[in-house]
Amino acid sequence: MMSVTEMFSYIQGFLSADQDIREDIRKVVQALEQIAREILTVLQSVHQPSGFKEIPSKCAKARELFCTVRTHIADLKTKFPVEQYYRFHEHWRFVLQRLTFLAAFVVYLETETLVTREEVAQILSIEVVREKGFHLDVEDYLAGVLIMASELSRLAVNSVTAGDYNRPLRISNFINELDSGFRLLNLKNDPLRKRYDGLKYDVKKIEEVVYDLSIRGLAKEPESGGDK
Amino acid sequence: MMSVTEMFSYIQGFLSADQDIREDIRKVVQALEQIAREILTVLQSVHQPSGFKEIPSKCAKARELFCTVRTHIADLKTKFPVEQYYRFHEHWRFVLQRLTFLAAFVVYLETETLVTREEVAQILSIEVVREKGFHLDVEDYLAGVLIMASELSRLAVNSVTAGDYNRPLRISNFINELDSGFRLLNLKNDPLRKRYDGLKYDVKKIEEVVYDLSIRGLAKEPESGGDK
Amino acid sequence: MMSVTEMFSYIQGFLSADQDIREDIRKVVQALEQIAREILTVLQSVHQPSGFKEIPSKCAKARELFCTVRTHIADLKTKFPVEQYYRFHEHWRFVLQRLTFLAAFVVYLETETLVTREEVAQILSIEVVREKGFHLDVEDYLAGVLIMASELSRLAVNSVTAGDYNRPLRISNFINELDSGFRLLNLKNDPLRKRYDGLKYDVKKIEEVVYDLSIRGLAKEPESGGDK
Amino acid sequence: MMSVTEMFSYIQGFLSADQDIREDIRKVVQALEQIAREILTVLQSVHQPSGFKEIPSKCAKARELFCTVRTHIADLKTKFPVEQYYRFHEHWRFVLQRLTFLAAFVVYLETETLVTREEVAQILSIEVVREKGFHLDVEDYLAGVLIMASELSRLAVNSVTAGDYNRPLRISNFINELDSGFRLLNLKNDPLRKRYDGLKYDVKKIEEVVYDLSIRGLAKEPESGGDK
Amino acid sequence: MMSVTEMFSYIQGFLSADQDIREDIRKVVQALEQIAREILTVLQSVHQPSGFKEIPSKCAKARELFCTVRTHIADLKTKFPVEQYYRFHEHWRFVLQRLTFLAAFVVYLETETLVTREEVAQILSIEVVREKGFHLDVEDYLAGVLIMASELSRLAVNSVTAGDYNRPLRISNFINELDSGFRLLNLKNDPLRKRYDGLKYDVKKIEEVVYDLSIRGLAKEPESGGDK
Amino acid sequence: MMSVTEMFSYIQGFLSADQDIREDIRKVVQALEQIAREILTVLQSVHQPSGFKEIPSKCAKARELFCTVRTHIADLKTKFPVEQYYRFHEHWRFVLQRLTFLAAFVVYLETETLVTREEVAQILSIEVVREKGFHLDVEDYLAGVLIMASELSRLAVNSVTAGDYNRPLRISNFINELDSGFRLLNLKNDPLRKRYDGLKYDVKKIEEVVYDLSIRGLAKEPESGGDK
Amino acid sequence: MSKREGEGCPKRRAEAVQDGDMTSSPVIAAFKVFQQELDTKHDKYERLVKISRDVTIESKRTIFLLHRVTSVPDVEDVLKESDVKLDGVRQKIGQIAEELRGEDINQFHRAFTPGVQEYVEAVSFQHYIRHRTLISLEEINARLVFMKAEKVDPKGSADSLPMGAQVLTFQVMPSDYLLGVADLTGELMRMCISSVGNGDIDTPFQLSQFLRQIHDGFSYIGNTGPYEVSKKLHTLRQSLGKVEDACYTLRVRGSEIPKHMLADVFSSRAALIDPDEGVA
Amino acid sequence: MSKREGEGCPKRRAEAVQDGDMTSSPVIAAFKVFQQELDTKHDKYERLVKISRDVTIESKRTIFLLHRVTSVPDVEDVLKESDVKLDGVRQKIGQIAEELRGEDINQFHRAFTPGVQEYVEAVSFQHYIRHRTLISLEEINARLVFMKAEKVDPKGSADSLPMGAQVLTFQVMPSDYLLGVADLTGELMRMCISSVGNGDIDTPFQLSQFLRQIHDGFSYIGNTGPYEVSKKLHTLRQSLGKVEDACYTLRVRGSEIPKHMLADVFSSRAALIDPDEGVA
Ligand SMILES: [Mn+2]
Ligand SMILES: [Mn+2]
Repeated sequence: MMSVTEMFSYIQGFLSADQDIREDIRKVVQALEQIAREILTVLQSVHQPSGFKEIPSKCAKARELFCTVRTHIADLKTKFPVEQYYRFHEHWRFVLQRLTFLAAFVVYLETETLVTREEVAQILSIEVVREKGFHLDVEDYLAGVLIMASELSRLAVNSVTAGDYNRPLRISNFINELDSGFRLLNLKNDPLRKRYDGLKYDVKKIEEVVYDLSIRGLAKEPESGGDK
Repeated sequence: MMSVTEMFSYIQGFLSADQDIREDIRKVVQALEQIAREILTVLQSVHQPSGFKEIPSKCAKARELFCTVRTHIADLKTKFPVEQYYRFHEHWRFVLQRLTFLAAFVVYLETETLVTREEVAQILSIEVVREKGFHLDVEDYLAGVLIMASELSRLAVNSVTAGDYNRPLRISNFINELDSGFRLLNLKNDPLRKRYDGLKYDVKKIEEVVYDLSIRGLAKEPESGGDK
Repeated sequence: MMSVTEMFSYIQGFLSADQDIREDIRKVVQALEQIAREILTVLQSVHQPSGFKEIPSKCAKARELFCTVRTHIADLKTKFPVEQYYRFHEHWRFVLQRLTFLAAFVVYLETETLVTREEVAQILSIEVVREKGFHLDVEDYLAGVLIMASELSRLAVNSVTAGDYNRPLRISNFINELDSGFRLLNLKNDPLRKRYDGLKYDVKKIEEVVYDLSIRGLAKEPESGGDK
Repeated sequence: MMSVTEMFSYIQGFLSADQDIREDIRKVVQALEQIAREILTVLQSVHQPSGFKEIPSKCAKARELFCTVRTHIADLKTKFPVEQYYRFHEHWRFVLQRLTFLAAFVVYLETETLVTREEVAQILSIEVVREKGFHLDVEDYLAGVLIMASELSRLAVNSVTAGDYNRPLRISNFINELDSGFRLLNLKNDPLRKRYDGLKYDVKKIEEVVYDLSIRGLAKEPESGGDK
Repeated sequence: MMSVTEMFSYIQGFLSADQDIREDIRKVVQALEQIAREILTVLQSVHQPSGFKEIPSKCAKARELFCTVRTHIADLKTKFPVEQYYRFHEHWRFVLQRLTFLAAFVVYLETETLVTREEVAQILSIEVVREKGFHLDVEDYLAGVLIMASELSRLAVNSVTAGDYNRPLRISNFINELDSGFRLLNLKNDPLRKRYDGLKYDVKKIEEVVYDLSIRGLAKEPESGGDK
Repeated sequence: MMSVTEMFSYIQGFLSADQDIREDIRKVVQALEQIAREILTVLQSVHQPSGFKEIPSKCAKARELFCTVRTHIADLKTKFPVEQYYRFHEHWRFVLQRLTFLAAFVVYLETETLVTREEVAQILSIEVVREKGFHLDVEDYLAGVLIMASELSRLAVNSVTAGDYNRPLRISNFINELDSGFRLLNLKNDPLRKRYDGLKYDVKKIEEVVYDLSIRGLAKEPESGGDK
Repeated sequence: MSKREGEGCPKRRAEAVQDGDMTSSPVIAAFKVFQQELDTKHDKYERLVKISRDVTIESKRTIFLLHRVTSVPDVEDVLKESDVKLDGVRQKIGQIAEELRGEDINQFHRAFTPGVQEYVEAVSFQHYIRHRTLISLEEINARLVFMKAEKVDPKGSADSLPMGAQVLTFQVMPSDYLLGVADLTGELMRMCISSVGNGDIDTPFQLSQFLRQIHDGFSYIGNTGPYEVSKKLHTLRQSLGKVEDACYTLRVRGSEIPKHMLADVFSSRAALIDPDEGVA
Repeated sequence: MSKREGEGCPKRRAEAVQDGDMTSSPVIAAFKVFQQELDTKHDKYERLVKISRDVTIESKRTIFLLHRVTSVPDVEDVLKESDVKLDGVRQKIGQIAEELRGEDINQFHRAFTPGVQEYVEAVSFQHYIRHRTLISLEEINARLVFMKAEKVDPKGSADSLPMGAQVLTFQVMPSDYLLGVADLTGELMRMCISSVGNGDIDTPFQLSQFLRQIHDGFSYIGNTGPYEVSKKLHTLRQSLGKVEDACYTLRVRGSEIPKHMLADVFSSRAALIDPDEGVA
């Protein structure tokens, strides 16, 4: 008779521990979301007419804030056994995608190149390979990149408003390359697939901007081939 | 057996009273919905090409109708004990958000500023602080503001149709400011969060209007650029 | 821009405070749920064949655990302003119904009477009248009583299994009285109504138990038969 | 534009009228539900051991209460144009089935016969034939009869408890007859069909009661065996 | 036993009659749905780039098909007693809304005015006033009009694609008028309310089309602008 | 352009044909249900105290009615291509199970043996093997047998009431053998599985009857082994 | 705690069974047959589910592959690659046909319908890209004719058709065809948006015509089709809306071509206005 | 019907791609890696789903087999047969473990959880029949230790552990254990009803005790467990009710044993009241 009760106490032990871990994780994730919103606010200014010159300083500011991100992530890592990453994945998945987006956006603004998974991992101070520790799942990396793509389509529009007629063409080339990359993937009917469907609209929007510029003779073919 | 019967009779008293209160509230809320629709009809004309000149008169007309709103709200307050606000909150929550939207829209049309919670409370003749009486819950205020944001994106579009190329730029600045404001909030509440997610579509839509004006040389940097 | 930012910072203060309150409430409620489950485990032993003799000791044990309940509820009361009871009602509604059920069950096991709302309030150390403080809503009281009714139909069955042929008759009388009581109510509230519909199955079930005993000559008319 | 507005104002007239009618109907139906519950309480006592002798007086009391029912129904009839019975049918359908059940139960208790639709109509002071006015739909009549069947299976059980070993046999015959009757029907209507499926459980339950009596030698073949 | 059997046989007569009526109605309704789909197919060609010139001929063709509709409806009327309209309402409700939509669409394409309930009734050869016979319920009329509104927003888009830059402006005026009309109504009915909520998306969509035309100087203020 | 339209007409042809077939099938199935109810009414009399002697005549009557069944089934077979049995299976599945039950019940009453699938097929004038034509699916056969099992548990109860103390023991042996048979099967979580779960209750009920008889010394061990 | 009161009753089942010598009972014998029949059916069903999953996955991958046509220089390469993939899928469908040999296909329909629908989607997508027309049910079925798999050894094959007749066919049901085509419209919409993004202007207009036809076709069928079609109709309508919007945008922005570029546009237009546009 | 206005825009993607020599682009190279990573994961997931389905089916069949214990003379035969079946299931679980070697098991949990739950149900049912106790999570896991499958050839095995250490384990998650045990209660209820039907009187009382303990255990866990548990709690409660009703009926009818039979009953009771009843 004892054994059934004992068994359930034993299982209850597991469950409580699990709940505690989740509670801890939730708190850190909340802090991460807060800082992610702050970085976003910093970067949003690039959409302002006046914001274009300030890109370098804004990126520097963002990179500073990523220090805090790293601290929180370091904290997060201590909250659960490393081999159980996917057990709690849902908790940080969303914020990690946001942070990837922010890192990718900073890198794009700085160098107009696609951030690699390695670079994101480095910016967040996490791993690329699961075996090595808290890592960046490839689907989360891709989701973050897709968020950036949609931000870039917005940037293309606002660049024109700010009088920068060259940036949209560079963005167009960049996004086209990204699109070609995504076409290589076999996605399931999951959120990533849905996001990827959105990329087509971003590409379309940018194409329309480029078209608007070109019919007005405002587009100069960027020196594209070289600066990538 | 007597006592159980007595007790249940007594309880039935409670239940009936509650049902009567709810019935009363429902009736006043219906009247409020009716008048809210009327105010909306008045304000809708600002979307008409011809409506732009009439903004002041339409706002005045709307402000008149708010008198009736105040009467109904005064009536509503008498229907239940003031400390039980949250017990019946769901009944008037929706209409209060609509009225906040209408008040915010009127104020925006008049002064192109964001209505404060205090102002809304004053227009509706209710309190800001819960302790003082029937008040405007902060989440309902925010919901009302977000409804207005989406109305403004529509207004930006229709301004252009009406040949007013300046208003969209002013709206764009206003909405960006609003967006930054909301980014300071750590929203949990599900319906509010969802509404807020809609804000970024409004921001984007308005940016595209400004873009359309810019690329055609129709946009002049509004004079308001300085006062930020 | 300053003013909007300031206003939203100020609002964020409100929202955080609200979220903190809810977080605090959730924690206490969780503790209450834990202790409620423990009381339930204690009381469920009355369904064991051997458990009948132990009813007094089990009730005593349960009453001891209610001390902890009171401590937690006292704690709960400190978490929010008392007039905002209905704002946060949903958080503790469920556990309060469970605790009412447990209190009602203890009282029934001890005295075979229906616990009054006053008694429950006293056991939980809360108020009956809303105006006086943290109270037991009448619908929650009724829900708790209905949960007990279904537990009693199970008890009637298991009493027979344990060889106690008298208890089912007493339970039958009690449940019939309860049923009459509920028939005085004009229930609107959907979940409560649904629960009440379950009561007639409990009544029927217990009547069948009494029938089985009667036809085998095992039922003696309980002494309480006279006072109706 | 005028004409559209006029037309819609005109339509609003229609809609308001409809809503008012429904509101009125709802109120009368609520009163009917209240009195139906009262009649039920009166009749419930037949399940009590002591209640068997009181059947005639309880039936008389119920018949008195049916006067009030008739008053309310007379009121109900005035609330809407008679040809629109089916437009508002859903509002009173449920309570009419309950009242049919109560009428059928009274008649059964009095004469142990199946109430006819005509009798129910007379008790409720309504029509049988739709053309003549507010009537009792045949499906509602059948639903009411089925509710009574399940009440009779309960009565069979409680008769035994009360020491009346003869009634179950009579109920058994009655229910079998009813079952045969229903087997003549080709039921399509879903809720009615579902209720009818419940009848076979009632039949079975009553057969088991008769069995229990037989095997213990408590059953005497009722004298009614001949008159079929 | 005889009497119960007889009664149930008699009741079976009622039930069969009802089922036969429903079966008959279902068949006619099916035929109506078929012809409604055919009319729709005819009218949908107006969305084709080439379809705009053919509007008159397509409307003529649709009007021809409405003859068949009238024949079927005439047939439908014979299937049940006219006062029992609401008893069987659910059977034809859906198709009647579709037919109203189609009639409204034809009338709009022909004259760019809102079909009145009288006109729809005439096209379908039914009554407006319930008392006079098989009629068009006001809510069904409104539902049909709302379906058309959404078809018109699609038409506005496709008009532009087909090179007709004037039609969208006329549609915009029409839809705005419709929207004002609906704002006069106090809708309760859930499905209708939901449909109405969709109208604001149609309004917005069409405004954006007009905007796109305006900003490119393609929109000429329609001549109807004056009479508002 | 033509081809898409043609393709859909072609498919529509398929669909219409399919619908017509289903309509035809439904009608025949309705007739089958009617006759099945009649057979059931004939056989129900065996549950009556007086009905036991009439078993042979009732079985004969039922067998006569099976002639009509065969006629209808012959008709059913003409309604669809024989290889598409499972396409329309759902339409007749239910009635075929009922008919199997009735056939099995007749055979049991006549010979107290389990009808074989071959015998049912013969009684219904259909095939056992799918390849040979309209056949009896094994799961439908099993479902029909299970319905009979539950009828037999009822018969065991009523046999006792009728004073036949021997039949329950024979039924018990029969049902036990059936139960052993079913235990050999691996069922999916489907309706058959659910029905089979019901068999356990039938077995239990019969066992209880046998127990009741044996403790009273009323049960004589039937000559079971031999008469099967 | 419970009295053992059961001794009064006849006997335990276990004993009863022993007595009755159940193993030789005709009932038991019959149920052993049923057991085998049911297990065989369930096993077949399960095998079909698994093949169907494979068909689904490979068809989906083919669709992804086909979407590359809007971005690669050589469309033919992609089409050829998709041919290879679809051949693989057809082989799997051949396995389904094999399982269904001699069966009533409707009995196992639920097991393989998801896979078949996805195959219809993939193959009709490929067909559209190649021919700009809607593949017909016949055309689909024509490619689902399989030569007998090699496993039938000489010994067993005597009872089947004499020689060379080792042909197996799979017939897609009209409902599966419809459902597959309904899903196709989603892929066409995606292709349309991609085309706009890639500066391809003809494809969106062609696609909008084609989608409109399919939409009208489904409207024509209405609710007479299988239930699942009605559910997909909403998505179909949304896809059509997106495609129509895209064409609208192209038209509206096209209206702004400055005067000096118009000459160019019309001349290049003329050159492209003819060949296989009978489709659209 | 549509003007070809696209010539003004930069160029078609296809050309752009050619220019940019996409094939050597680092972006494309990276995405080729992603493609492989994703496909590998999806393929593994799909294989796990299929094995899980097999595990489910075989576990269900084992449960059906085990239900025969209430009706056959020799329980041991059935148990032995179920051992063989469960060994087969365990081999399948070994395949799952093989697939999960070096992976984060949580990543693929959804793929195999239905099968594992059903296995827990089957193995705990067998354990109850044999020992009248609840199998523990440890006991379950202890039997899910596998020696390395033979496919690793000498050549490849160098990089793994030196020798004899080719051990692979599978750890059932506590939530899967709980969900399996929740389902077990349904089978126990069926067994209880069957036992009554077969005249076995002890088993129902034992089962009711056991089920009550499990029920109390689940009540104790309450809503702290996984969401699916709460859903199953209702069924569990119903099963307990059925078992309690059955015991009630046994008791009530037992109360009627005529005086002259009582002696018998008590003597036979005494003989059966002792051995391994420590369980109940
Ligand atoms: Mn697809
Ligand atoms: Mn199970």
